[in-house]
Amino acid sequence: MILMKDFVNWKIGGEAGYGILSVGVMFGKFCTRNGLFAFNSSEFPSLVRGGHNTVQLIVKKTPALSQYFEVNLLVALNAETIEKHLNELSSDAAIIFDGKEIDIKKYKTKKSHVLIDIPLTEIAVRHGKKIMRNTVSLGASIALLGLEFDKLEQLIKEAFAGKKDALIPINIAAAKEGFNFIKNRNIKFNYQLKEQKQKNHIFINANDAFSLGAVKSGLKFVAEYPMTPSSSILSFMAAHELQYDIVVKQTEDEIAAMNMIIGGGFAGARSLTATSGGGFSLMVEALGLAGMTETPAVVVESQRPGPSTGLPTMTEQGDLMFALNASQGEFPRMIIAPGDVTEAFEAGLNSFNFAEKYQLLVLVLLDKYISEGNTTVKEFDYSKFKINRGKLLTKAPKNYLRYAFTSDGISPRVLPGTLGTVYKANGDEHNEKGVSDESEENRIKMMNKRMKKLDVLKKELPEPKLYGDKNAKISLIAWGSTKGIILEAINELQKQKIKVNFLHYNYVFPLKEKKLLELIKKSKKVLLVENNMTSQFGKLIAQETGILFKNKLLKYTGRQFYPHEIVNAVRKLK
Amino acid sequence: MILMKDFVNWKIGGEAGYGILSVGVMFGKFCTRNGLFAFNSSEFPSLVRGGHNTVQLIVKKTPALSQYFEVNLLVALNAETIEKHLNELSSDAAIIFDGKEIDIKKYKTKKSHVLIDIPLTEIAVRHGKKIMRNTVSLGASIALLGLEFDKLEQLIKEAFAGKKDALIPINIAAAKEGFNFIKNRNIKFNYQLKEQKQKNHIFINANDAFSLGAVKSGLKFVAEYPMTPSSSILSFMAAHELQYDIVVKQTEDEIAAMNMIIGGGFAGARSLTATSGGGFSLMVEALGLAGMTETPAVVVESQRPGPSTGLPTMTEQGDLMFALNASQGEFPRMIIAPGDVTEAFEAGLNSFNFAEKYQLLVLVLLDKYISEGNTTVKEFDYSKFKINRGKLLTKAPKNYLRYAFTSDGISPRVLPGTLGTVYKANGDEHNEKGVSDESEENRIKMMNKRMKKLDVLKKELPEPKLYGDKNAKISLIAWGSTKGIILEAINELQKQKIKVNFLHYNYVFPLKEKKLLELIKKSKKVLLVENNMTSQFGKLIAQETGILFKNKLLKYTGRQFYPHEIVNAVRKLK
Amino acid sequence: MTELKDLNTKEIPTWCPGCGDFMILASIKKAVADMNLNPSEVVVVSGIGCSAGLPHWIETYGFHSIHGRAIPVATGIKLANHGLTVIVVSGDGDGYGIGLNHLIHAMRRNLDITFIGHNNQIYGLTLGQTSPTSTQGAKTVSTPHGSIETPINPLSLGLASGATFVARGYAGNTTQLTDLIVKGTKHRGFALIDVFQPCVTWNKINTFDFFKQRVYDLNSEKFNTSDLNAAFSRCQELGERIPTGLFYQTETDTYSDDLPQLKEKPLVKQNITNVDIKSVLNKYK
Amino acid sequence: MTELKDLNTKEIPTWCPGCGDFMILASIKKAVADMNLNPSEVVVVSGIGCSAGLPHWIETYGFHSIHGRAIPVATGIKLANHGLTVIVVSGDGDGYGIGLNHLIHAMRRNLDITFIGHNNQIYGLTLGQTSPTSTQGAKTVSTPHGSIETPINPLSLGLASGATFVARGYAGNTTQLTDLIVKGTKHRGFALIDVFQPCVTWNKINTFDFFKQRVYDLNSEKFNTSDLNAAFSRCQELGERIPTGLFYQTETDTYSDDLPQLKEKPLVKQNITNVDIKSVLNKYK
Ligand SMILES: Cc1ncc(C[n+]2csc(CCOP(=O)(O)OP(=O)(O)O)c2C)c(N)n1
Ligand SMILES: Cc1ncc(C[n+]2csc(CCOP(=O)(O)OP(=O)(O)O)c2C)c(N)n1
Ligand code: SF4
Ligand code: SF4
Ligand SMILES: [Mg+2]
Ligand SMILES: [Mg+2]
Repeated sequence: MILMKDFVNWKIGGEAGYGILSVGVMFGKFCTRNGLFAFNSSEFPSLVRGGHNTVQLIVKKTPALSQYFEVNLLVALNAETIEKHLNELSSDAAIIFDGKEIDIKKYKTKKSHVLIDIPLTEIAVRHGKKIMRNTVSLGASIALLGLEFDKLEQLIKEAFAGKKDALIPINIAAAKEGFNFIKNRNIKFNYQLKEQKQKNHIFINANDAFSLGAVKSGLKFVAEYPMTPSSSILSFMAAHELQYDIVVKQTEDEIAAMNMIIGGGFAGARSLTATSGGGFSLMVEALGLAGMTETPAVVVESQRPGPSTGLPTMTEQGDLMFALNASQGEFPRMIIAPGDVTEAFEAGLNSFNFAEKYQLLVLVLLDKYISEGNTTVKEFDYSKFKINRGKLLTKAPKNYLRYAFTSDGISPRVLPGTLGTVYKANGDEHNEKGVSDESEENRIKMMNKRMKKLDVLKKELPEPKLYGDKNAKISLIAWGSTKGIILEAINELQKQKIKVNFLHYNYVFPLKEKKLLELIKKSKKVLLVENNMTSQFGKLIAQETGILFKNKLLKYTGRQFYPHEIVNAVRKLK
Repeated sequence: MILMKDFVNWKIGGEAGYGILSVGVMFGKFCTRNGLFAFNSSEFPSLVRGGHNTVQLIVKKTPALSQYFEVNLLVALNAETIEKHLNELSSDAAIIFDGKEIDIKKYKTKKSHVLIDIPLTEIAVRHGKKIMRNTVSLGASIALLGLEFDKLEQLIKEAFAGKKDALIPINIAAAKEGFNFIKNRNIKFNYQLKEQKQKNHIFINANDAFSLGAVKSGLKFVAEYPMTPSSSILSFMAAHELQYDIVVKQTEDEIAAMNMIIGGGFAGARSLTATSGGGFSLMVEALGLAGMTETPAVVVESQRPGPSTGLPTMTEQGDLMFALNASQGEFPRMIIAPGDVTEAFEAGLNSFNFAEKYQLLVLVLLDKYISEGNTTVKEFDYSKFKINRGKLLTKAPKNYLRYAFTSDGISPRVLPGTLGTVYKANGDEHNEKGVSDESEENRIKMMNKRMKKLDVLKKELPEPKLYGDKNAKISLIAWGSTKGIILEAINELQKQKIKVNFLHYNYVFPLKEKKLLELIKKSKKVLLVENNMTSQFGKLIAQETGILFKNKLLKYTGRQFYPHEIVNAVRKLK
Repeated sequence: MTELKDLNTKEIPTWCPGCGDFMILASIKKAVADMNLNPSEVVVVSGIGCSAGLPHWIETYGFHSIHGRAIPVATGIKLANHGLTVIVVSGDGDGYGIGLNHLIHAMRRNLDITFIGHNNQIYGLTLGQTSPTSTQGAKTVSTPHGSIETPINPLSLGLASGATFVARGYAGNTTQLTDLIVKGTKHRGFALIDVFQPCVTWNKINTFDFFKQRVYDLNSEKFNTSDLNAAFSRCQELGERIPTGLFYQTETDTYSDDLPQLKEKPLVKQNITNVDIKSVLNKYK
Repeated sequence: MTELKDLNTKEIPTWCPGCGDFMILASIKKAVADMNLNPSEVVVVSGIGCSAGLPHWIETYGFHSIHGRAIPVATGIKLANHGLTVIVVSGDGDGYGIGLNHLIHAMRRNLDITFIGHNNQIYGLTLGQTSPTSTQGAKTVSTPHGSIETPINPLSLGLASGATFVARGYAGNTTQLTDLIVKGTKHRGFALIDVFQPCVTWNKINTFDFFKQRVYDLNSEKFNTSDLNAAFSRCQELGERIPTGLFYQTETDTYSDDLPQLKEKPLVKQNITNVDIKSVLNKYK
């Protein structure tokens, strides 16, 4: 008896310029509208066209939290796709390909594989252009998976509405032909999806989620220099600049971007820049200026594998220690590393509150995997969100001192333009007035004042979240984007009757260590999981607690983990 | 009975532009030629003229390893000097001042103080210019201390020889008059110095010592942008560029400087840049380029207190964690933090060997305190020094691969211009040939190859040096420039019959931990001493060993420790 | 009425006695008073250098930033609140060396900012190294055998970069300088004002005497300040006679003019509570 | 004899089909072959961008560095070994955006380096953002409502910065371009060669067609390439007719010429064993 499966891991491969990324997103949206959960991830080299590109989409009835290794439905737009990914196929997987272009016999497919030869190119060209093969194969895919066509038609309409209206009918026709091609044949495929009830979900990636949160929280100024994988924040903002009256400035470099948002923050506009490691390197000096002048600033750093240009379109969690220690001298900063798109939205929402309340630098660490990995999630809830600008005064008190010593280290702030007073923001060590002061007494007080803010902030922050079985004897520790992968792994382990729990850090610095210490005491085995080579979060924990991890699962191939890698590592622990 | 003392802590204070720094160096040289040991330190605000400047010089028969707090002879060129430093005076200290300008009665001097009213200005102006007060007071000082005049005459001749010949006789006359002024009065002063036998000592600071070492080791190219307290490396090199055929390039910024030395190192010239924290911030991106292309490069970072511009003319050990983690991604680097001028010379000598042998980035962390603190030391011994360029080939083997995988991670290198082959240096992840390669297999191998070099290097490095009583139950741990201060403190503690030992790290990263672990096991009390707020070396140790220090002595006033602060902290430990 | 004395600070400048920076400070104060600007609506932004201390000594808002970055900081301020008058003071190392890229891009953006370049042809604060504008052959602590580079000409770079107001002042002529600062500040768009500023401590070539013998007022003759090519040709005149004054001015939209986001009010005055993201969120459904 | 085929690499360019970069690569190869340079004595240095991939596809030494920093890397190489021929390839973002400061300072230094600016008026590799040379009004992913900045004019900046060789090529005319690269490389000093390079993927304004209709060869008329002011005025001609060719050339000492340290041999050829530091050490006694 064949067990029908109510999920699928779909993968499409071909050259860049084949419209692979866009079809992946469209499929994900399609699934979302069908009440299903989708998660997509992509892999492509650093080229504008050509090279080998793939997009993967896992679709399920329950929340899809990460990429999966085993592929169930492969759409091969070129032969390379089959060559490279044959080994990833489940034994009952299907391959959609164009027999006129790919000689399938050359590859060691299994008998159990479902080989579906469709004249993708012929259909695409007949309706329009070769690039439309992606639409044809999408139509075929949904038919194979047992889903209805109507929502796809609607999506195509929306995708091309406006400037590209002419593309609508031909794409619908092409998709429909792909759809019918399958429907007309009675193909047995083990993976069958069904429309589900839950609606009102969205399909979104962390860059867009963060951006939306930031807009909601009153962002007014964005200065950014493009850099993969952060660039879509720039284009998101540019696309919405008039709708929300945000000034979006593409700068001459990242030095300018960072210094501009310091100017913007000083003047009182909620200001943002976003970049990746290379650009962040150029912002380093200005980070200290924000620290010294206590100017609120929010910086997104979406990580990609270094050193240097490294693997510019791949993913890594390799910049934590860098972000933590960037810039000369010592000053407080906050680091948030959202684990999924919802936490990314919340980071967008809350970063500016933190930055203004504590008058400090907030660094948001994303990485390519979540910056570009779209996920189906519940619509974001921001009903309780309130703007908190901290000690921002609209009038200057008498004898106003911008850097007044206070018990919490936070000094009331007025903005330039406020009448009746003036003050200086100053990158040199300064007194309460902002005037340069080199005395030992003032130095200590000012250092203590600035650092004090970190203690206060730490108290306000929530402890990291514990997932899984509280009493499990195996604990996983991780931060940022590995969250969903580990959660999926825990599900799998549960099926295998292995109890684990998982402590995930979204707020990374200042480090809340209470729950961690408790957990480590209780657990028999602890596994640290990081997508880097030198276990950077492990180092941070060691600094703060003295704990060294015996067991570490580290991956530094430029790719994120798959859940099965976590599962295997945990099984080996036992 | 009055105990005569065979040392002195001399201090001169006045406004910038009063020739205070130069007279301090002249006095130090003078003492050195007298077979004595001197150590000088200075404190001045970030101004070109004006402000309150001081220079201190401790002179002893035995090696003078650090600044001291208690002042025995104060030369006050203005009233502020007395006001600010009265509290530092020993009860039997002398004050040299000009009664026509300073009303000494306004200050609470002690009866036991020796007040010496000399018409400094009148004498100076009579012989030349007011600025020559410094020379007059120097003449007076040496007379008071019981030293002979002749060596000073010689020094004045040398100082002005060449372009400023005319200044020689008038300065000698002025100094002589200051000298005679004291000689002609029978002033009792407890601090009396005597010429000693040992000769052939030099009086030098760490910037110059490093520079000399670098020149000796075949430095050919310097690209630097001026920044206090590293700028004197630039001027040293510029002054000697023709003598040693070194190309010295003042660049448009530090980004250019760092990238230029990468070009220079790639082409085969031993290349150097030097900066302080702010400039280092701008080099961050290029550090990773050096790492990824495995280009030898040596960077001096002379620390000053941050964040941002901070206290630009003061001192701090605040950039260790920054240096350790600067730039995106993960790659090997080496950090040396010389503890004194001799170690600075050795760093200059050896950095280029390390950089070329391991084809990596060598960071040398100095700070203002030693960069500008001149010390009397034995002439440097470089008799055993040999240039080691590592696996540098003059001819390309057949099928040459620049980034060939090897057991030690180091690939044989040919320079551009070598006939019969070509290759690419590449900041993208690349294969053995240097060509961009994004595969997982290559990525892991290349990351492992590069990191492997760190293991090999670590084996070659010496363990940190242990000073003091091996079996003491109290141990001090420190790195870099606190060395001499702690050694002086140990001497003092010994006198007080308190046994301590001291583990000093000159080679800071990769961290050698064997001796540290042994020591910590043996000692009852361990004190970590750092000139920063957040115990950065403590963090590094925690990362590598899990050890957290219960006892830390941290100073972050922008000034270095005095030995008595260490002594007090140790006594409190007991 | 803003009076000169309203602009005095408690702190006094720490420049060397006789430094040209004093005259530039005086001219800026005079200009601010002459224009009757409210000191609380003026922000003076600087980088690092002797010149960069200036914001401390004028009683307006100030931002003493980092080396070479005064312009991007000022740009952020101006974009966030274009109601403020934003003046950048910078040195020749700060503005024409490490920060030159920002200057050039600021000029082509034509944001309404006044840039005053304290051009002493030396690195003052770091004790006398060569600068991008140092004369060829200048012996400095970093070029003891003489500088071998062609100096930067800030004016010709300004003209080449699309600056809409290009002028040169001289610290020794505060009347002219004040006038240029007033004109530049009133100019709608970016004003580049390069100022010869003798450094009495380190620069023994380009002294007050040096300039006194050479400078003349370009605008005292019939010079057409709307002719770009003439201005370019004229600003190369750097020998025995050196022109000062306004070289070029043209009117065009400022950067802020072109931003519909700023039509109604400055960013900082906009209401940020209750931003409605519903419609955008719906696009992800 | 260096032949064209000697310069082919095993790897093939990954540019989009039809990209102007192919023609620039072909022209550089042709120029290297025409000058009969030994490929092992040539270093091609790039930053980051589509254009920056070029060193991978010419069989010489190469350095693929970081965004905007090709010039300082090349400067280090040239100073360390001025026997090498050093060619920099750069994009309009790389060279005229983030790296512009280095370019300007390199020009005034007049080091003997050839700079080839792949000017596609767009950020290619990062998928189509505006660039410093984008036409005003250009709609890009980062300026969906049209760019509002005056574009950079690399030639006028070159002339204002003291460049000694200023030229403009067009990827569609490889004969002229090859000739300019040969001339620029033979020129003793810094050669700025800006090249119109249509990006067929992102730039729908400045296409091959666009240029075909507009470009003409300045040197086919009697243009005086030693007249700085004429060159400045001419390079503003960017409307219906756009001049290409050599705009300006002048001979002066190169940076290396002025360094006595390099008279005998390049730094890398000098003996570094047995450096005698005794005499300097003695000064500290
Ligand atoms: C990134 C960085 N590099 C170097 C310095 C050191 N520094 C301080 S001022 C200065 C140059 C000053 O020259 P200039 O800009 O001409 O100003 P001036 O002092 O002559 O007015 C330098 C290099 C610094 N503060 N920051
Ligand atoms: C410091 C830094 N910032 C940003 C990037 C991302 N980036 C890569 S190429 C590029 C711009 C490419 O444009 P251009 O220089 O015009 O080259 P083209 O691709 O058009 O040839 C950018 C911004 C980077 N690699 N490094
Ligand atoms: S060093 Fe020169 S520029 Fe600086 S304050 Fe003194 S005179 Fe003025
Ligand atoms: S994106 Fe443009 S510049 Fe880049 S390779 Fe494609 S056509 Fe060429
Ligand atoms: Mg200057
Ligand atoms: Mg481009």
